[in-house]
Amino acid sequence: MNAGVTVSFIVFALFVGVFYYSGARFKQTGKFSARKFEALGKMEEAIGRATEMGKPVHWSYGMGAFDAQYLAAFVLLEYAASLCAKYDTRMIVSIALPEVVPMTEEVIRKAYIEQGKLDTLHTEDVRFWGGSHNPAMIGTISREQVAGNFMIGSLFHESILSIEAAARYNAIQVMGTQNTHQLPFIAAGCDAIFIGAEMFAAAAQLEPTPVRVGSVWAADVLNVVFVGLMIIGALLVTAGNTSLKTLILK
Amino acid sequence: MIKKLSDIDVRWLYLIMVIFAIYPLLRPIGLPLPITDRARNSFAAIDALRPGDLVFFGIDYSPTQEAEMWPQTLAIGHHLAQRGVKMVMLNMIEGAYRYEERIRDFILSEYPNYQYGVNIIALPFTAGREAAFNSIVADLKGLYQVDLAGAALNTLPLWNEITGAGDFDMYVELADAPDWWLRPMSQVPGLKLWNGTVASGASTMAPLYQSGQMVGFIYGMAGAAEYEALVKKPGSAAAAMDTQSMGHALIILFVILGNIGYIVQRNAEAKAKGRK
Amino acid sequence: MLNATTGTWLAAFLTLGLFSWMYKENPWFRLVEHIYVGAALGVLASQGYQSVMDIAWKPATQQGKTLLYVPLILGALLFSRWSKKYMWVSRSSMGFLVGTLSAVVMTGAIKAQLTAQVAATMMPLNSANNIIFFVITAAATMYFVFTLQAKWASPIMDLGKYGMMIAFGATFGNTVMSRISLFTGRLQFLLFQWLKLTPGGS
Amino acid sequence: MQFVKSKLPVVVTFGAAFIIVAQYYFNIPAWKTLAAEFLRWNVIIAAFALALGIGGIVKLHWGRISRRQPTAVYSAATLITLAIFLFVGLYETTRGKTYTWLYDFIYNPVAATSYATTFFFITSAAYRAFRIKNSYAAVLMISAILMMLQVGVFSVYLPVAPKIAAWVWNIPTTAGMRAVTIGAALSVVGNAFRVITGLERGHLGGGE
Repeated sequence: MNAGVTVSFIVFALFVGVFYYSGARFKQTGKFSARKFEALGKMEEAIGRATEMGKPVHWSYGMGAFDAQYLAAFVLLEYAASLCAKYDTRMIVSIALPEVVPMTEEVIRKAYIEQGKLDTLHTEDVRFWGGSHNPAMIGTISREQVAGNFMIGSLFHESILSIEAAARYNAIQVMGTQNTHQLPFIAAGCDAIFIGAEMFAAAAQLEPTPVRVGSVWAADVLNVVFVGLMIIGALLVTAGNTSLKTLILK
Repeated sequence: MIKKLSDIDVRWLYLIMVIFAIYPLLRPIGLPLPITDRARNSFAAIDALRPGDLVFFGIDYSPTQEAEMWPQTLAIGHHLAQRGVKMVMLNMIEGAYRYEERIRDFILSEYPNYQYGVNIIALPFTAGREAAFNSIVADLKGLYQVDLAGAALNTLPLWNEITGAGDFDMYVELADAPDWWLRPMSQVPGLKLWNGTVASGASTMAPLYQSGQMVGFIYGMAGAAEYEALVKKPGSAAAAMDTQSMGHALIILFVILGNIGYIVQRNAEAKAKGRK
Repeated sequence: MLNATTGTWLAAFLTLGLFSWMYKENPWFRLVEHIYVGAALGVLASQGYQSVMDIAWKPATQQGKTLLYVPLILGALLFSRWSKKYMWVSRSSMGFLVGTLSAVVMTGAIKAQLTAQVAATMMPLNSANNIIFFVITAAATMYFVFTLQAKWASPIMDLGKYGMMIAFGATFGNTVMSRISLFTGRLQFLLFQWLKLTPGGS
Repeated sequence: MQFVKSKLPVVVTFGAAFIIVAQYYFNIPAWKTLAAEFLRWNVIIAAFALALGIGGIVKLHWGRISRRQPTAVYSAATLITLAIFLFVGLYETTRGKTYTWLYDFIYNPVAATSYATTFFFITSAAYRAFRIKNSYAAVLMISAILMMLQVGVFSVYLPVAPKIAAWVWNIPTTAGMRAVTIGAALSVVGNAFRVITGLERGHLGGGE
C-alpha cells in the first residue's frame, strides 16, 4: 500500500461494495424508492401550461462535453417527451454536440411510440447547432415564444442566456446540472432545479436499473458515513482528541 | 406606475449600466480598496519563498477570462520575480499559451536578473487537462521534450537540474476553471498549492482553502487589485475597481426596484382576487 | 497590412458587433458569432497539432522514442468518428482516453474532495462560527441522501437546502463581480486602445 | 470482428484504468512506469481530440451552403475563418507572427467579448430573478446582496459591510459549498467507476 491512500482505498471499496450489493438486491426485489423531486412536478406543470397556451417547450443539454450528466438527462428527456406526446405539445431540442443528435432522436422516438403517438412526432424539432448553439438557442426561444424551458446537462455560461431569453415569455423553467459554477444562476432564475446528484437520483426514480439504483445507494451510504464521521470526529476534536482526524488522512 | 417597476424593458437597465461603467474609467474616483485577510495571507505564503526555491507557475485561462486573470498574472509575476525564485511556467488550457508568452517576456524584460533557461523556463501547451497534470506528477521529464518556443529542453541548464515534480516547493496556479488541477497536484508530497481564480469559480475553491489544502487563494478583479496594492505595483485592476463599485451599487438598486414592483403588483392582484 | 492599427480596428468591429445583440438580434452580430465559431475551432485544432508535434511527433521521429508511435496511431484513429461506417475504429482510442481520465479523476477525487473535506469538517465545536459551519455542512450533506424518507430527516434536509441557497446567493454576488470585470476589460480596450482616450479625473 | 467492434473498447478502457488505479493504491514499480507511459499517451491522444469538433461543424455549415439556405453567408464566414486559422496555424505554427496577429486581433476579442456579454444578462437576471417569491429566494437574494456590498464604495459609508461579507463567505458559503463538493465528488467517483467497468459506454458512440 502506498502512503496516504489507505482510507481512500477503504472509501473506494465501500462504494464498490454497496454499489454491487444494492444493484443485485434491486434485481431481485425490483424495489426502489426515493424522495419526491419537486422539479419533476414542475416539468409536468410547464408542459401542461404550454398545452393550454398552444406554445411549444424548449430543451437543451448545454454546451459541455459528453459526460454522465447526459445519461441522466436522457432519462429526464424521455419523461418530458412522453408528457409532450400525451398532451400533443411540441418540444424543440437545441443540441451543441453532434454525437448527441442520434441519441436524442432515439429517446424521443421511444417516448412517442410508448404513448402511441408516433404519427404526431415532428422530427425537425431536434436541431443540431454545433458551436453556434447559444445564439441559435436564444433565437429559437424568442421566435417560438416557448412556455416551458428545460436545460439539463453539463451547463456553462449558456445557462443564464437561456434563462434570460425564456423569462421574457414567462416560461416555466426547470434546469439541472452538476457544474457548481452554474448552480447559483439556475437556482436564482428557475422555478425548480436539480442540484447536482439530484438528477441522477431522479433518473433512477423514473426508470430504475440496477446500475442507477446501485449508484444512488452507494452515494447515499457514503454520505451518511461521512456525516457520521464528521459528528464523531468533531466531538473528539472538541474534547481534545485528534486521532480520528489524523487517521482519516492516512 | 410603481407596478411598472417590475416590468422595465431591460435594455434601459443595460444602457444605465454601460454609462455608469464608462464614467469611472474616464474619470477615476479612486475609491478605497480594503485589503482582506485572505489576500494578506496569500501574499505572505508567496513572500515566505526563498531565492532559489523552485516554483511551478501555471497559466491556465483563455481570453474569455483575460480581464480578471491577466492583472492577477502580472501582480503575481512581479511578486515571484521579486522573491527571486526559479520558475517553470506551463499551460494546459487551449489558448492560454499566449499569456504564458506574455508573462515570460514581461519578467525577462522587467527583471534583468532573470535569464531564460537559467532561472526561468516556459513549457508548451499540453492537452488532456487533468490527465496532463497527472502526467506531470508521474513523469515531468518524460512528458516535455521542447519548450514553449520549440527549443530542445535538454539544452537549458535549469531543466537539467530538475528531476521531477517532487523537486518543486510551490505550485502557483492561475486558472479560470475550478478544481481539476488540484486533485493531481495535491498528490505531490510537500508541494504547497496556491491558486488565483475568477470570482465566479471562487466558491468551488473556498472549501479547499478552508481545509488547508491550499496555502494561498485570491480571486477576481478585487483579488488582483488587492495583490497589486500588496506588491506595490498598481495596475489595471485597481483602476477598474471604481467601475466595480458603481456596478454593484446599481445592481443592488435594480434588485430593490424589481422587488418593490413585484410586491406592489402581488398586493394588487391579491386585492383584486379578494374583491371577486 | 497585418499591423497593430488594422488589428485594433478589426477587434473593435468584432467587439461592437457582439455587443450590438443587447439592443436587438442583427446580421452584424450573427456574422461575428459565426466568425467566433470558426476562429475557436481553428485555435483548438492548431494548438492540438502543435502539441502533437512538440510532445510526440518530434520526440518519436528525431529522438528515437518509438513507443510514442502507439498514441500517434491511436490518436489518428479518432478521426474515423467522422465516418458513420468506420466509427467503430475510433472506439478503442476513445476508450483509452476515457479510461485513463476516469481512473485519475476517481482516485484524485476520493482523496482531495472526500476524505480531506470530511477531515477538515472535524472542527472543535467551541465557537458559534464553528458550530454554524459544522451544522450547515452536515445538514447539506444529508440533503444528498435521497433514499432516506424518514419524517425526522426532512427538517435537517431543509436546513441543508437553506445553507446551499446562502452559498449559491453568495456565489451569484461574486459572479456579478466577475462579469463586471469582463465587461470592464472590453471597455478598457475600446476606450483606451481603440479610441485612444486617456483617463483624466480629479 | 464483433469482438473488435464492441468488446475491445471496453477491454482497453478497463485495462488502462486498472493499471492507473492499482498503482495509485499499491506500490508496484513496473505498474508505476506503465501508468506514467499511459498518462503520456492520453495527453497525446487528447491533443488529437481537440480537432474532432471540426468534422461536425464543417458538415453542418457545408450542408447549409450547398442547400443555399438563407444563412449560407454566415456559414461561409465560419468556414473561411476556420480555414484561415488552420492554414496559418499549420503552415507557420502557433508561434508565427501572422498566427499571433490572428490570435490577438480576431480570436482574443471575440472570445473575450462573447463572455463579456454575460455582464448584461447578469444585470437583468439580478433585476428579475431576485424577487422574494419564497423563503429560499429570500435567502438567496440576501446572501447575494451581502456579498455585493463588500466592494469599494460601500466600505466607506458602511464599514461593517466587508466584515459581514467576509463572514457570509467564510462560514455559511464555504460550509454549503463543502457539501456540494462532497456530493459532486461522489457522483464523479460513481460515474468514473461505471465508465471504467463498462457499465456505461455512451461515450464510445452509438451505431455499429
